[in-house]
Amino acid sequence: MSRVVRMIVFAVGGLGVAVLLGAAIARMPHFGSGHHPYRTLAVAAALARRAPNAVSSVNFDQRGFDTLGEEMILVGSVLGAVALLRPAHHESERRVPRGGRVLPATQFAGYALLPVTLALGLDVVAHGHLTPGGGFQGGVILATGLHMAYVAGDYAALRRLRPVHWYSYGEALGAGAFVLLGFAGLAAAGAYMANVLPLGTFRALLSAGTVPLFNIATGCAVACGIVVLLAAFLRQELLIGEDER
Amino acid sequence: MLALPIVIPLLAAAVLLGVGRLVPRRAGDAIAATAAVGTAGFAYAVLRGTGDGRVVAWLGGWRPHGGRGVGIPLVGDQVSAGIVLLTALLVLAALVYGWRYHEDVEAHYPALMMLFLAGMAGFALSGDLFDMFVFFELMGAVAYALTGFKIEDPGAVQGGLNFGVINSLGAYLTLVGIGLLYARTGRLGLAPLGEALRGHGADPLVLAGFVCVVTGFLVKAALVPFHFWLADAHAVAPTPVCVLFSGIMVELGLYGVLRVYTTVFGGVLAAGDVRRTFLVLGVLTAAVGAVMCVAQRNLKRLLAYSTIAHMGLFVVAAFLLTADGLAGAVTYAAAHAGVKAALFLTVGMLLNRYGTVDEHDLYGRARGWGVPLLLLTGAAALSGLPPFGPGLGKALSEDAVTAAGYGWSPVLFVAVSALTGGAVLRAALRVGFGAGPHPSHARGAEETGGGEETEVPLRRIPATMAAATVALLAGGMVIGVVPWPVRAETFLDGSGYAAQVLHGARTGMAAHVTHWTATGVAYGLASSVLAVGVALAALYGPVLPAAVRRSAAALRPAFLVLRRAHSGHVGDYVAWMLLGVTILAASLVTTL
Amino acid sequence: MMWIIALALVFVAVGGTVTALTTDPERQAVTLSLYGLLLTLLFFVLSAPDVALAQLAAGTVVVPLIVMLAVRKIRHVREGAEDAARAERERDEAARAEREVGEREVPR
Amino acid sequence: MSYLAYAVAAWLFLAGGLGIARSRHLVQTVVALSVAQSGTYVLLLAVGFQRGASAPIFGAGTPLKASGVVDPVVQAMTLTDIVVSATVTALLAALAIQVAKLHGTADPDELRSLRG
Repeated sequence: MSRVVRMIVFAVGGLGVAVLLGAAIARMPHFGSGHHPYRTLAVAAALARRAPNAVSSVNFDQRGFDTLGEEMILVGSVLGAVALLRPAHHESERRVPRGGRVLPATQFAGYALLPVTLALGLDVVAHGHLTPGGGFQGGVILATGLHMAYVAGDYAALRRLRPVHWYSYGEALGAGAFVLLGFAGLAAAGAYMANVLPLGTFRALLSAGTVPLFNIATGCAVACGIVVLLAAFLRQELLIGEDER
Repeated sequence: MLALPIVIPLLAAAVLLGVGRLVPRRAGDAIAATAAVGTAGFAYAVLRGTGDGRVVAWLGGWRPHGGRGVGIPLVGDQVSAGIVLLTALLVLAALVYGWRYHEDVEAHYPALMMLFLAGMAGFALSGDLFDMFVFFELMGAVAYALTGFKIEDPGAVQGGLNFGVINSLGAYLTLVGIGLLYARTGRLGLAPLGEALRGHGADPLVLAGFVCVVTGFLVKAALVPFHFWLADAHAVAPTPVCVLFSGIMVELGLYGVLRVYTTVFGGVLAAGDVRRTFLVLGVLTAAVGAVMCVAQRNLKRLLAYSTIAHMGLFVVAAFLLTADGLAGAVTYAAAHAGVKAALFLTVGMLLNRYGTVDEHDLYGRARGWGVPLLLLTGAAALSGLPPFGPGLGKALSEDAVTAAGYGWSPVLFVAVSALTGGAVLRAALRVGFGAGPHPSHARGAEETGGGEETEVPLRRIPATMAAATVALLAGGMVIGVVPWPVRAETFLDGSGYAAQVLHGARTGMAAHVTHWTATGVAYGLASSVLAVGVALAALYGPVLPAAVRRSAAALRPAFLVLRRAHSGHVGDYVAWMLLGVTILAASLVTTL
Repeated sequence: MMWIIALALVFVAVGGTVTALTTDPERQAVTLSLYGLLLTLLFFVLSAPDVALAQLAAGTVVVPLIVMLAVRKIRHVREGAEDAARAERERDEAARAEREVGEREVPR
Repeated sequence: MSYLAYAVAAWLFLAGGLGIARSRHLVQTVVALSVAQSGTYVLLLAVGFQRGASAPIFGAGTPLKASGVVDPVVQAMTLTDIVVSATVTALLAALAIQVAKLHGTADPDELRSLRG
């Protein structure tokens, strides 16, 4: 279709969808109303499992299977992106480029922030069942922290910090641990992902049953997965080029 | 127990990710194949356990109390457990076929296949709308990567991207629908949603919820006008992946629509209106698919359009929303999976042996017995010849549609079977026997040829490839010969589903045993004879009477417009999708 | 409190529109990152700190970084393709020039 | 105000679709897709919001009462959605890179390998 025809078809379709959604929105409960039946049940269940962060309880306990699927989407996408960005036959890797000119202040900030972000990431993972955050958020922060070395302008240092193989093992370990923790529930309580640990005291680090363990497994898989993902893109951008023909 | 067919492949994927770099490639393939066998075994156990009803398992042990709960149920009935079994077997066949495939060093490919299997199994078994969305996305994300896996083929990466964009956008519309329904009811489970909506009457919000939720699934099911991505993706994906796409993934989209309609919307949106809407969509899909199928010379694209045409037939039969119709559609789809998968694998052998899937380039080159015989058998089965399974499914569907008062049904089913079977037959005769004059390359220069990246160059066909192909074809045959009880009524019984999931009340219903009828056999023979006619007309076109040729020429402009619409442009596909949503909503306004 | 939410919603609507309709690929990463920040603010005022944190980490840092790397790679690829095309043109022209010289020389 | 949040969500979805339809660069297509998805985040969180309620995290001092917090379920769903968005965007960006490499262009109007 030409651009004009496409825009006409889009305009008709978009208008129809807008009318449909508009008509539906007019029948929605008012924004900010107090009618939330699932909320009432989910919060009660979270408190019964002694998990102060109800979102974590939903994510890793009540609806943990969604999160299993979500982690596997991450694993699959990372795997897919790495497979797609592999060097083709007529491509080869260039040598690691020397770190270009980077302002000393930027360099310092990059190195100084590296330990700070790593500590923050670990904290966010470990306290996921108590405070905002959890495996995914902490994992992404950890992976980002590692790339502070790249901000500091030193791709070679980043490569040393980041033997990509080990991170893909870490990703496999995290994902595998998540699946196996679910099996523990099946073996002990007859339901996949059932809680098998004591609940502990409310607001303690070791509480809420298996939620912290699932958090850690997720954090491991996400942190390593994002590192592998970014590595594939960085390698593609910095190192891979066409062979001279 | 119900979770095992989903988590076993996930565990295998994690293991492959961990050890893929350390062990030889054969070991990676063996791990994946073992997991596929294990999944098939557990799926079979679940299938046996369903009996005449369903089995329910609550993940994490979060059982509902008094019909309300926070957990996610897995629900197996004959259809969903059967889908998982079929998927696992197709994955196994794909892995066996690809035993000496891909110079892939880090076991990416088998790991992706395992995630794909888990995604499809999770989608089929889940009894929760949001959980279905998550596994739908898992299935999608892996499928985009698999489509573009041959990164040196320009078509492959573009097909993968088109597929990814349009499917993701559809899935987000599904999520919008989930959000709308959640705003109304505060529930996510299929059964609780159905209970909350039942008896309250339809309003624009419920209608929008239905249209949005099913749009994502319809994109996957490749119904016109949501179908454009399918030929792009099928034509370029690695052959074993095509087996899964055509054999089960597309059909899963239809499964999703049916499951959601019967469990959630059955009590609100009147069956008559839904049936009428989907009958029109189905007939349109069948017609577009059949016409485009005949016009292809890229054999993978030809098979892809034949899948679209057959999807149209499945929709027509299934959306009668009667037990007869659904039983016909289920039989048809299961048998089609085996036959179409075998045809894709056969074309894959041609690709690997001769480096092309262009019918014209392959003219007269695959002499001998193996490949031509497989193509001929596949063509016969596809055209509905008794006693092959597709013929039985077609006969059951025809009978059901006719019995529901649509007397035109045999015309549609016979025509589509004849056209798609005839197209494959034409290709078989050209490729295997050099029939007809040598096709010229001048005509239809605009269409996609077969210049595809060879997957693995072969001197001869390995036994594993042939074995996988023959096994699939035999499977398609068995379905047509062995009488089989289809528990269609259990599937359609939305209130029984809710009663069992929420209150543990087990219900069972009578089965519909498949059988041949005299009219079914007659129509099957008729469509096969017509398929031969179609193939001969295509091969020896110039000898046809002048009147026929003139009328064919008169239709050509319309056909060119249709072909031009299949532009390979993702922006076009998005525009068509939104138009499709509008049409769907407009035609269902009568339910309000 | 509600007016802050309304304001954040309007910002998000504008930011999303700008991001979706930005045609210059070089600016894509920046607008996407800013849009991620606006979404983070919205989630925060909607009492969703978990989601805000996830959006901050993923939507304003990782995804824009990937987008930036993709845009740069594609620019290099296109420059490479254009260079190759130019080189080919120049080679052709040089060859034609040589041929013409040769043709002029032959009759002698 | 009652419908503003929902309207913004619907608008973002359509704006993303428009971005894809008029895109001149495949990376822009991918980014527009993620804008369309961000509409679903806004919709879900808006559905779960309650005026005056606090975040569903019971720190010291928060009364342990369900009616005082916003819906944690939609937040969990949105989290999943964000992960899906980030990873699918990365995957599609990888595909876009390969398309540009093989076709020498990233303009969807100039890609001609899949016709008919």
